[in-house]
Amino acid sequence: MARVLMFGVLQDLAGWRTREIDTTSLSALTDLLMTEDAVLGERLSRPGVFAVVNQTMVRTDVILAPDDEVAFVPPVSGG
Amino acid sequence: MARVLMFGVLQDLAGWRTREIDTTSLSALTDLLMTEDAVLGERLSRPGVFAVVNQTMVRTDVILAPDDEVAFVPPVSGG
Amino acid sequence: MVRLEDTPIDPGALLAEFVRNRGDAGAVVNFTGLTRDATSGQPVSRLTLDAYPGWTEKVMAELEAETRARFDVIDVLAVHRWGVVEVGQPIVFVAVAAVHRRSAFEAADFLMDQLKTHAPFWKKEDGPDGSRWIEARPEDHADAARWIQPE
Amino acid sequence: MVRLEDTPIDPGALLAEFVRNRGDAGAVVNFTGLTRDATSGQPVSRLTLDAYPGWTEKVMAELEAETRARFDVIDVLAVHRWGVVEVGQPIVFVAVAAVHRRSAFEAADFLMDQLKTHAPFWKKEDGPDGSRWIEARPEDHADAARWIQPE
Repeated sequence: MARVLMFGVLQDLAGWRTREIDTTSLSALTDLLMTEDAVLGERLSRPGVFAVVNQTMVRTDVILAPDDEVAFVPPVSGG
Repeated sequence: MARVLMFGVLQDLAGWRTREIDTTSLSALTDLLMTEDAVLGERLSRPGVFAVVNQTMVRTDVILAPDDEVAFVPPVSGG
Repeated sequence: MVRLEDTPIDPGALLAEFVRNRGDAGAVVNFTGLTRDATSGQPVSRLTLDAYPGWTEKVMAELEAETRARFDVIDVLAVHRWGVVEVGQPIVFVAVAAVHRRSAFEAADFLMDQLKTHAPFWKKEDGPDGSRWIEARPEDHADAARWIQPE
Repeated sequence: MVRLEDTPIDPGALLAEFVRNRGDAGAVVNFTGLTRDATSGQPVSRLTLDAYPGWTEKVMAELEAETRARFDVIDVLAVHRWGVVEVGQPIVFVAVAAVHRRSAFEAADFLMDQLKTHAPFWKKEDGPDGSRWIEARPEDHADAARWIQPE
């Protein structure tokens, strides 16, 4: 079970911030989320939306172990 | 009697900050100060040393009326 | 040092502490960002800043380290709010101490540009027409691009 | 606003007051100048700043007005000490409020360069070898020259 987090507009679209999801890879997780929710899925596939696995931004697929933390983050707007 | 003020290093060289001096023009005042004190006089003639008459910097000779205030100021070093 | 705060931040107290006993530094430059009552002409009643505690501080610390590496500075502090921030309240406080003021100005300017475009914060504005999520402005990206050095 | 102070200035209190109720401004940039314990490798035990009360404020106000005319800013404050200033103590505090941070940074930077090269202050440093009067450094004049616009 990976711990999945949504931030900013993604949390509003998903309707949740944190879920435990049974998955084996980032691509499998993303496919599952897109199938579940097309609106969220479209947003996740936009440029500037990234996955952060165990607090490191990733740009390729990665294997997910149980207890891994996967966050989906939209473009930032600090300060 | 003009009120004459010295600032910064000029005050240290002159040994005074304020004096009342009987004079009719800035050039006459400067000549008097140079005659009185050659070391101060040399410093007053250096580039970057200016006269401020009634709180306005002057670069030419001016007539001085009684109650005029004349300050001699060296190059600044603020903040 | 970087700090992520979920309660109001006090720029006066932060600056007072930062300038204390700084016989080594001649120059302290501070930037304080405040919630504005309008963006692009739209009224804003309050702001909500989302953050990712843990990762947000990690990225802020990387940006601080890059600032220290690029500029000749003595100390750097970056404090960022998250949560609900009322209009007129501080969102971010950055301070840089240096021997000379040019380095202090440049380092504070650089760090703010980096925070605006890279620090993990997500901003939602509440106004009369509801809420909307904001992204960094084109000007923010242009500001940040000023610092890109040729390879 | 400009102020000439003959008693210690408190940057924290000045910033707290300056940022209060600023729903109109998104950005406040502050510069605080402090007495350093050394200049060009020479130890400094304390500093004496001479000023010409009346004329000094008049010139400071002219420099403030020039800053407001050149940059898109909401508010400007410049507070300058004179008299004896111990090492590590503040000499000058400048704050600028603006809608966007670029204007605030540039205006504060500009005003400091002008104060350093044009404000009527004369600085004497006391050290182990006695006292010496200081003039603006060549770097200060170079910094100020950055702002000269072609006619």
